[in-house]
This record gives sequence, C-alpha cells and structure tokens, in this order.
Amino acid sequence: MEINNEFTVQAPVSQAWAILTDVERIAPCIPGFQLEEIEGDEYRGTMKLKIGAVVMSYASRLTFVEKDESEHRVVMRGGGREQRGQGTVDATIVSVLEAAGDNETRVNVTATLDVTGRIAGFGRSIMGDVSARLIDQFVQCLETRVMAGSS
Amino acid sequence: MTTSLPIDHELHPAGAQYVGAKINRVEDPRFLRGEGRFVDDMSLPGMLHAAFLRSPVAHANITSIDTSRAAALPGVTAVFTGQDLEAEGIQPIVSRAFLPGMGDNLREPLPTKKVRYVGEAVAVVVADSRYIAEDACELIDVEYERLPAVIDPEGALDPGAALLHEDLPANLIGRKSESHGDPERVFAEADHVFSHRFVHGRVAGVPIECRGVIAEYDRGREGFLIYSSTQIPHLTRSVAAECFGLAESDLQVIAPDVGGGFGIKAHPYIEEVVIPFAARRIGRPVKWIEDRYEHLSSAVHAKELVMDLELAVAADGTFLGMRGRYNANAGAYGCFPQTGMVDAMCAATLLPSLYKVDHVSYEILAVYTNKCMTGTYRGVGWGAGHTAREVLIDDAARALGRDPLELRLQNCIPSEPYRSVVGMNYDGGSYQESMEQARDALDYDALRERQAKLREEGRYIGVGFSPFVEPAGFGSKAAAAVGQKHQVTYDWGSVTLEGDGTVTVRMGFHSHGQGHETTFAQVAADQLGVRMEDVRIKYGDTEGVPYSTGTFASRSGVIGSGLIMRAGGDVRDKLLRLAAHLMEVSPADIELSGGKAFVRGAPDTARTIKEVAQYAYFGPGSRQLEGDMALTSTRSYDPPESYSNGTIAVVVEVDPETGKVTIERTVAIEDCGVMLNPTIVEGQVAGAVAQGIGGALYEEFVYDDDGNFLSGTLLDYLLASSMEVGPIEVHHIETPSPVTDGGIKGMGEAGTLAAPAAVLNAVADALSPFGVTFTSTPITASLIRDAVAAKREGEQ
Amino acid sequence: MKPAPFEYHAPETSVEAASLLREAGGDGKILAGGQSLLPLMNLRLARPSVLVDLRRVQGLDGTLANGGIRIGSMVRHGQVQRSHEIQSRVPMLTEAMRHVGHPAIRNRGTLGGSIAHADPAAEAPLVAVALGAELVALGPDGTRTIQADDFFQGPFMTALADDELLTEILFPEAPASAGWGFREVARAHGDFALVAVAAVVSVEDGRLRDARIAVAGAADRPMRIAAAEQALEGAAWDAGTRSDVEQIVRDALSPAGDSHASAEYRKSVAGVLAARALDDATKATGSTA
Amino acid sequence: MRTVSLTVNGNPVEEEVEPRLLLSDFLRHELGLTGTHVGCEQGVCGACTVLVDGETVRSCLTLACQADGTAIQTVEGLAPNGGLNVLQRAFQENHGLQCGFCTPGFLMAATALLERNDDPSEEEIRDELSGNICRCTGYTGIVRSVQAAALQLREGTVTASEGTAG
Repeated sequence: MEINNEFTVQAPVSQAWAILTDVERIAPCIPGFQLEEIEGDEYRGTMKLKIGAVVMSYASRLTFVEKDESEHRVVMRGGGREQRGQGTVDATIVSVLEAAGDNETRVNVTATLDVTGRIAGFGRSIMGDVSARLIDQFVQCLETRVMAGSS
Repeated sequence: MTTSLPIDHELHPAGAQYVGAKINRVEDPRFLRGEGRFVDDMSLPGMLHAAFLRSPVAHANITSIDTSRAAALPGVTAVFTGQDLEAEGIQPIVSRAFLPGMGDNLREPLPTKKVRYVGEAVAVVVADSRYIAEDACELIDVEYERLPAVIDPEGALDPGAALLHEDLPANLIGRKSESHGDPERVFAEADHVFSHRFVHGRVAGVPIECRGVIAEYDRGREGFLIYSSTQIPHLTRSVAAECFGLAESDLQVIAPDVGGGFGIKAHPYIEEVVIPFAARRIGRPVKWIEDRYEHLSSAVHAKELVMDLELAVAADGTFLGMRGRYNANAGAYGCFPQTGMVDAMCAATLLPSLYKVDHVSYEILAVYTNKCMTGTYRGVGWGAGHTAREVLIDDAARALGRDPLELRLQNCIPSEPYRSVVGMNYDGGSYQESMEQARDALDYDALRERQAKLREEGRYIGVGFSPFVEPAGFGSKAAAAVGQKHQVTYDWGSVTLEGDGTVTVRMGFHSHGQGHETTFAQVAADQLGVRMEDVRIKYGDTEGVPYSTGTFASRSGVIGSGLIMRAGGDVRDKLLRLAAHLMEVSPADIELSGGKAFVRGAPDTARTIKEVAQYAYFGPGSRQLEGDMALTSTRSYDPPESYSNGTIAVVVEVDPETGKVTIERTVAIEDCGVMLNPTIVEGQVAGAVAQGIGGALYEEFVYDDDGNFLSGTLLDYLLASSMEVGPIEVHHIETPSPVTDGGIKGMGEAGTLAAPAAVLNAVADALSPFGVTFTSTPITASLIRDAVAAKREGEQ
Repeated sequence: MKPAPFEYHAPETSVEAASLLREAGGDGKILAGGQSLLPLMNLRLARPSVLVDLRRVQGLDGTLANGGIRIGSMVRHGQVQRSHEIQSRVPMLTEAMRHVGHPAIRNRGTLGGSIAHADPAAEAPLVAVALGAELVALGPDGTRTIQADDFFQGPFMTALADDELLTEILFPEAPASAGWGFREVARAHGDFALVAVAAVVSVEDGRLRDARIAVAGAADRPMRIAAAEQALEGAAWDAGTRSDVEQIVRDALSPAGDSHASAEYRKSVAGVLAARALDDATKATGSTA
Repeated sequence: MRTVSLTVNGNPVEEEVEPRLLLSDFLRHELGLTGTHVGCEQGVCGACTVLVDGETVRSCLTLACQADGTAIQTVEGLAPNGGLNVLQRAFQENHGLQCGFCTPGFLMAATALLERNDDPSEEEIRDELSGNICRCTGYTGIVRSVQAAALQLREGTVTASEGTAG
C-alpha cells in the first residue's frame, strides 16, 4: 500500500530539513509512538495503533537509509512487530523537501506500507483512512508544535 | 419404475416397500434434541486443549522459532514445532504425481524450513484450556525471512517467480494436453468463433461445523484413537498410519456426527497427524477444534481457475468444436489424494458436457502459489468449467440472435447412452427433456413477455438456463474418466441379520447430512423384508466398519446401495432357506415383507423374521442346513461410470444502478435415475443450489498482492442466508441407469455445479439492453454496477 | 478464537463506570451490548485490559419523549425498532434498525454501543448525523453534549475521551413539514452497508428547505454532504435537481475501494441512493416540490 | 473469577467463571449442554443461538458473566420429556435439517418467532431466520418446517415452547 501526502510548513527549507531529520524532535508527533532508546542510527520504541476498540502495539525501530541534504531527500525505514501476536508493519518513507517561498517549505511524503497479520486481513479497507488520518495528525503536530517552537 | 438390470440382485425384490418412498429421516430426532455427538461434544478423561500458531506471512523462510516464553506460561503443557516432529521421524503427507513430468508433493505436518501461505500452521500449543493455548501462541517468537509471494497463476511459471518447493524445478504441479477429432480444422472453417477468458473465484464448502481432532495414545498397545470431523475416516487412518510408520489397525479413526463436509473434509489434514503426535508426547488426550479463521484460511479452498474457452459454431448454430485452457491456482500444497490438478482436470474433461461436439482439445495445468491449498468442493472443477462454458454459450446465443435454450436444444445429445468425444460414457438420461421441462415450469413465453413489459417500466428481469450432466457414483472408472486414474477407489460393506431379527449394515460411507441412516435402511429393509425401524446403519468408525474411500463425489448412494443389495441379497438367500426350513416349504415359495416371512399368497402362515433369526442363531434345527449359514455378507462394489443430468433455471431482477440481484425463482429439474428417497433428493438439490447461488453472487476468498488473506471471517466470506436464496422448486425425471446396481445414479452436486451459470446467465439476460457480459465469479453488486456503468460510458 | 484475559467490572452507576475507565488509563473499554466489541475480542483485534459492563447501570435503558426524544445509550436495537414512541418521533431510526444485523444481534446490540463504536458503515451513527442528534457523554468530571457532526472523527474514532461513556442520545423534534428517506445497499440482508444514505427535507410552498443528507459507507465516518444540501435549498424536486444532487453527492466523496466494493461503486451508489432517499423524503412530506 | 447465578432450561445454576469465558463455552463445556453449537465465534452463523430471557442471543458474543441473573433456554430445553415438540417434529416431517449442526440455532430462532407470531408470512420467516446460516438445506425445508409448525400451533392448543411427546 502506498500513501502519498503533501504539506507545507512555515519554515525555510534548511530549518525544516534540520527538524525532519531529527527523530527525537519529530518522535512526539508520530501518533502513538513512544521513543524508548537510540542505538547508533537506529531508534527504537513502541508504536501503538488505535482504531476504536482495535489496538495494535508494535515493538518498532526506525533507521535512516538515506539523507541527501543537497536534494533535500530523506528515506527512512521503519519496522514493527506486534508485541502480542505475529503481525508486522514495515514502512519505507521517502520525504522530499522543496522551497515554496521564503519562509515556506513543501514536504512530499510517500510511505510504502507492508502490513501482515490479522489487521492486514481486515477485509474492509480502513487502513487507507487510518493512515491518512495518522499522517494528518503528524503534520498538524509538526506544524503547530515543532515549527512554532523552533522559529 | 422397475428395471431389468445386469446385476446380481434386485433393488426392489418381491415385498419391497421402502425404496423410492418419501420417508422422514430416522437420524433427525437426535439432532433436533441437541443430542448429536460432534467432535467438540466429546471429552476424554485428562484431556488437554491445543491451539495452532499460524503464519502471518505468505512466503518466508523460518529462521528461528523461540517457544520458551509460551512454554513458561502457567497452564501450558507443551509447545511443539516442526523440529519436534522431524526429530521423531514423523513423515510428510505425500500427494503423489501421476503424470509425466509431475513431482510428488511432500507436506511436513509442521514446516521446518518455510511457510508458504497465510494461515499455515507453524507450531502447536497444548494447554489446560483453549483460552490459555491461544494466550501462549501469542508468546511464540518466530523470525521470518520474507520471500516474494506468488499469487497470480499466470505469473507463477515466469522464470523470475519465487519457487515454492525447492525440490521441484518450477511452480508447475502438472500439465497435460489432449485433442480429440480435428479441432484445428473446424475452428479454421467455422462461421463463428466465440471465446473468452473466464476467471472462476476461489471458494469452498464452508460447513457450519469447522474441523476438529481429538487424539489419545494407548502406550500399552502403541496405538492411537483419533476422533476427527472428516468425510473419510479410512483414508485418514491410511495417511496417519503412514506418517507414524504404524500398521493401519494400530490406529482407530472415528468420525462421529459431522456437521457438513462438501468435500472440504474429504482430505487428510496435518492436524490429524500433529494432534496425535502431541497426545503421544504428552501422554494425555488432546483436543483441537478448528476455529473459523483457521477454517477459512487453512481448510482446502477450491475452483480458482483461469479458463480460456473457445467455441466454434456453424452458421446454423451447430456447435462444431470446443477448445479450452485451464490453469488452476492450486495454492501451496497438493491435496491428498487428487493433487492440485483436480479442478483443472475435472473442468477440462467435462468440456463438451451434453453437447454434440466431435472436435475438442484442451490444455490443463495447475500451479503452486502462496495461497491455501485447493482441494475438493461440491461440484469440483466441473462446476467452474461448466460456468465458463455455459456463460460463453449464452454470449454466443446473444451474438447470433438465437434463443439460448433453443440453441442448446439444437446441440444437445440424445437421451440414449452416449460416448462423448473425450471418452466419457454417459449412461443415458433426459438431456433434452430436462431443458423442456424447465422451460415449461417457467412458462417461458409468458416470462419473456413480462420481461419486455417490465423493461418499458425501467425494471430488469432476466432468465438463465444451465443444463448439466454430472459425473456421479464416483468409482475407479469415473475417476479415470476425469483423468484421475491414480485415484483408485475401494469400498466394501457388510449386511448382518442379528439374532433378534434386526439388521445391521456396516459401511465406511460417512453420513454428514446425506441421510444414510434412512436411505440405506430403506434399501436394506427391502432386501431382507424387515421393517425399517429394525435396521441400523453403522459408519464412521474404522474398527467397526469395512474399508471405504469415503463419502464424496456423489458416490455413497450408488456404491452404498450396490453393496447393500449385494451383501443383503446374500443374506436374503440364506434367510429364505432358513425360513423355508423352519416352515417346511420351498425357499422359492417364501416372501419376505414387513418383518415377516410367509408363504406367497398365504399371509397367515407368517413367521416373524425375528423368529427365523432366532431359529438360525439358537434353534438346533437350523444346523441341519448345509453350507455356510453365517447370516452376514461382506461385498465390494466399484460401479461403472454413471451420470446424472438436469437443468437449473433462475429468474432474477437486477437493479442496474446498485447492482443488487434479487432471485425471484429457481427451478431445478433433476434426473438421478432411480431415487431411493425423493425427499432426500430434493433436500440435496436445494442445498446444492443455495451453495451455487452463493458462489455466483457472494462467496470468494480474497488475497491481496502480498498474499495477505482478506477473508478470515464470515463477514468477509459471505454465505447466503434465507433472504438471498429464495424458494427453490425441484422437479424429477427418473431415467434409470442401465449400468449401475438398481439403476441408481449419484446426485447432490449438480446444484452447486450448475446454478452459478444459471445465475450469471440470468443477470446478463436481465442486463442485455446494456450489453453486459460476465467473465468471472462472483458477480458482486459492485462488479455488476461497474460493468453496467462501463457500458453506459462506452456508449457516450 | 477466544478473548484475551481482562479485568471485569459491572458497576451500578455511570459515574462509577467513568472512574473505572479513568483508572484503566486508556486500556479500558465499555461493554454495552457487545455485538461489535466481542467479535473483535474473539479475534484478539481488541484486547482491553479492563472491561466495564454497563448491564447493571441504572437509567441508561429508558426513553423520554419531550418534543424530541432522549434515548438511553443501553436501549437495544430491537427495543428501538419496536418502540411506538420512537417510531412516531424518529421514524427514520425505526426504519434504519431493520438493516442492523439480524434479530439476535439487535436483541443485544445497543444504540449507544453502535454510536460509540463509530463504524463508518453503521446505521445508527448515520441517522444520528442526518438528524443532528446530540450525544451526551459522561466522564469523571461530569457530562457534556456533543453534536453528532463533531462526534464522529474517523473510522471507529469518536470525540469520546478514554474515560468518557455515552449515556444518552437526543434526537430533536422534526418539523411538521419534514419528510425523510433512508436507503441502504448491503451485500446481503443484514450485512454491513456498502453504502447507506439518510435524508430529511421540508417542503414549503413547493420549494425544498432545510435538507440534510448524510452518507455512510463511503467515507471514514458518516458524512453530511453540505454541497448537496445547499443545492437543494429553495429548489424544486424535479428531474434536473434530482440528477444534480446525484452528481454532487458522487463528487463529494472519495472513498477507498476494497474487496467488497470498488471506490467508484461507493461514490456512484451514494449518489443513486441519495436521489432515491430524497424521492422518499419529498413524497413523505405530502407536499409537491 | 466471578460467580454467576442463572437458570438454564428452568434449572438454577450457580458457577464460578473466568470473566472472559464465552456463554457458548459455559453452556457447552461447564454445563455439558452440547446441543448449542459453535460455528464461527464471529457472530455471523447463528449456530450458537440461545434464548436469554426469551429473546434470541448469540451465545458466542455474550460473556457468561453477562448472563448473571437471566433465564436461558437451549435446544435441550425444548422438549424436556425426551420427545419432540411441535416445531422439532415439523423439522423432521419437512426435511428441515441435514447435517444437523446449525439446527439448534434455527430451532431457537424459530421458537422466538413463533412465540411472538404464530402466523408469519414466508417473508417474515426468511427475515427472522436470516441471521442463521445453513449450508446444507438451501433453507427450503427449514422455511417449510416453520410454516408447518405455525399452522399446527394455530390449529392446536400447544405453544411453541411446550414440549409434546413425539
């Protein structure tokens, strides 16, 4: 499943880049994510996905696969495994930043998701809606909290 | 209807009163009181409960399994993986190759190296309760190394496709081509050639009782007692014995009351090996009851076929030739004993059906993919192939401006026995008459008038016909006729007159809804002149009944009745001699009826059969009779090919804007030769039709491109309810088979085989103003509406 | 397929229930009828560590009519369906109940449970949105009223906090001039809706007024189609308006396709059902528009 | 563990149960009433239908502790004298069952229907039973059975829940 999202933040590209490549600063904005430890380039924590009564907890890790500052392109790979149960989530997230004005940056995020386990067998497709909503929350948080606090 | 047949005994001996009558079922009261005994109703002393951990991924190497956290959970007795079974030398289940170039398929009871579909069992937990066993499954840590999933059957043979079985050169299960007549020529010369690619959806029988196994190990005798919800207790015993390296009689397999089968329970399964293994290791009985997710994801699926069909037609509508290519998406393993070839072979060999075509060719192949293995489901590949063919014929009729029923009648074979070009020996039937009877039952002309009138009001009704022949009474010859020569069947049964005058029939044919306790009692009672209530039909326990390949493929009625007629006839002869001896007359003068033996024409001479039996068992005088006087006989029967036939017609109304289909009427004409009990025939037809309607409109197992299984609940895999199915009218024609014992033909699958084509044709007929045709099943509301919309847009 | 273990409480007051939820710290769930929750628990998709059963809580199972009608959250679907009082005041709700599962499900499932579950294809949330219901939530700090439009926030997501429970649903009194329509297409009888549409509209002097149109099954929540409502304001219900509304509804939605129906199907059928529901609604007003 | 006390087929029952125990498992495995069958545990098939205070309920979607204080009727309670009641007999006479696994659920659903309405139309019968799945009969025999039972109830003096020796 591929999810595409584009948003703008009120900050110049260089500043946006610095924030978006800093896991410790963006972690609080990832809905349900609790950063627990950092080892080298790997960030580990718990990702709790809540869709009404359905709650999935994943032991998760996040690494940067690519950080190309000249192209303002960053690729992250995340993976998680259900803490109870056998399901997994793997995500490759490609973000490309582009100046949209003096103090404005357009961020294009493409996430490729690979979900297994019982949640993946949910016949009615709500994962798209859920993911879109999670990304909305993430962006909103990013805009209000991080960018506001850093400018 | 009486018949004169080349058999050793009559179905209706003098005095017979039961066969052919509508008789209420004798097995019903226990089910109606909730006193049936299904596997999950059993409890053995000290019994533990098992749950399986199943693969969440479609294709992966197992790099490690850590069961320590699970084993440490309070209430857990043991956790076993494939390594544990391998260490004790438990052998894989083998489905054997039977074509050149085909390889055996070996399935480890629990995989040691790889998982090949979502839902495949990886480990088993045994605990004090199922609840705890499921808790523990969540604590097993399995590391998987993901491999690409092979989902599309057409891509499965690409050189770059991931290989499912490393011991095989490719994902090919088997391939076979046949050509009869000169199809190349007739296709080149034909005035019209119609063709389509038809994709039949993946479906299954989905009985309301899931599977289940209880196993107990007898350490002293080194043998197993296994309860299983199966249609085939003897084959299950054979396979389990082989896996354990034990003699057949070291295992006792009991199939108690079984809550529906439909072919799904006609295969041995890995749980029938793993649960006994666990019971042996632990030394206590272990129960596993398949839950609905396990059933939907891991009990055999069926009928997923990609079919390319061509029909060559002359200018006057005569069918000249048919060609087909059948590619079965057979899933990850080969089912025992048919292998994944079963659906494609069945579909292909029935290609000409009841049409006079002299030029037919087909290619059959089946491929391994990362889905649940396929096996048998009522109507098997016959149904899928039938749907593809009958839909193409309707498309052809529309294109030619011909009435679909007239076009079929024009090309239909005669009623007499007929050898089809591919070599099937139809034993005669009512091929044309059944179509005519369906037409009359519907009042066809009036229906067409109503259709035209309603269309003016913007309402769309349609009618679809689906005439069929159904291979039935499946013995070795029928198996060979559908390309399954390797599937030798073997069935025997015994009839015994007990010392109290009651009759015991012992057979391996399990009954899980078919009503054997009634129909076979009818046959046996008529053979021995006893009252039905004095007959007991025993089945299901490998210790108690003779060997049988089991109940599937509409075989029990023909073979079971034949066995009873043969063995019962033997006992009858002895009974007549005994009665004659007792009554001091000639055996030729004795008539048996209503539980009495009497001199023909002199009912007041009657002695009860109980008296005669007691005379045999306990009366010293009977010892004066010479020869073997055991009042029991065991006989086998492997019948010739026989074929039921009939026509199903469906009337629907379709809402083109929402795609909603309402089934207004279903008419089923059934000719299964001599009927044992019309009530049961009607029940079988109606039930099969309902499953056919389900397959046409609602049912499908869906996998996404990664091999995730999307149909794990009955909200996803939708079964038709009383609101969707609607009333089903059954009409009978009775054309006795000239080749089987008693003229009986097997029945029970035709509705599932033939109803989907009737539904698809009816919907397409309703929507003919839009020019909609269908090339897949199921035709969901979404598919129907979207097809109409595509046609409307195309016009704009 | 058995539920994971949980702690079970059956309090006698809603206040007690709310404080139990607060103590559970986000891992608690309310058990009302259980007809949505228990299947998820059996599948272990839901695994609350604390279950707060409302069966003994007083005062949640009544209805009170006063112009509109207040329905306690524990009133069961079957009771809603059979209530003459509800039928006379909120007939759309009565009609919608016919489509909720099957009799045995309706005998247990509750109106409040269904609304709090917020299945985007469910009937009760759709009717709540279409009729502008007010939802009363009770938490440890007291009660608050939430408009239906604000209550549903996403698939199975609501404005209820982790320690709040729904106690009452308040359906406003419908104007005498209003008519209603409810249309649903499901794959099979009693199955969840592929698409459902609820519409209310008044007719004054031959013109449509105050239309409310809501769609279920074609978005992440029951969704009002404001553009269609505006287009109807002051219009006559003729073939042109009908086809405009059908198109507007279709264009307002961007549902996802899944194994049950395509995205295009859901959009298009939402439009079709909206038009049909408005046919019913305008007809029910008894006036010609 | 929680204590539940209730009546089952008129008999008082008091048992300690784990909160997560499903009512279906409680009836089948704690009380030994195995006539109530489990077909999906997803609330779809209806095989586990029992009457709780006279109303049909999916016992797989009910916790045993939710049944505290209720009166439950299962298939075993339909004809306590070991015979068949009117409805059960109608099922036998109209071929309303084949494998018999879904049958107890259908009997309970039909009992609830006939208690409310002894003259249901075919449409009403089909609607009322649509929450129960039968994979064998195509429903034809089941609908006919309920119609036959309704006719007998209208003509006779028995009620649907009364057991009459068969």
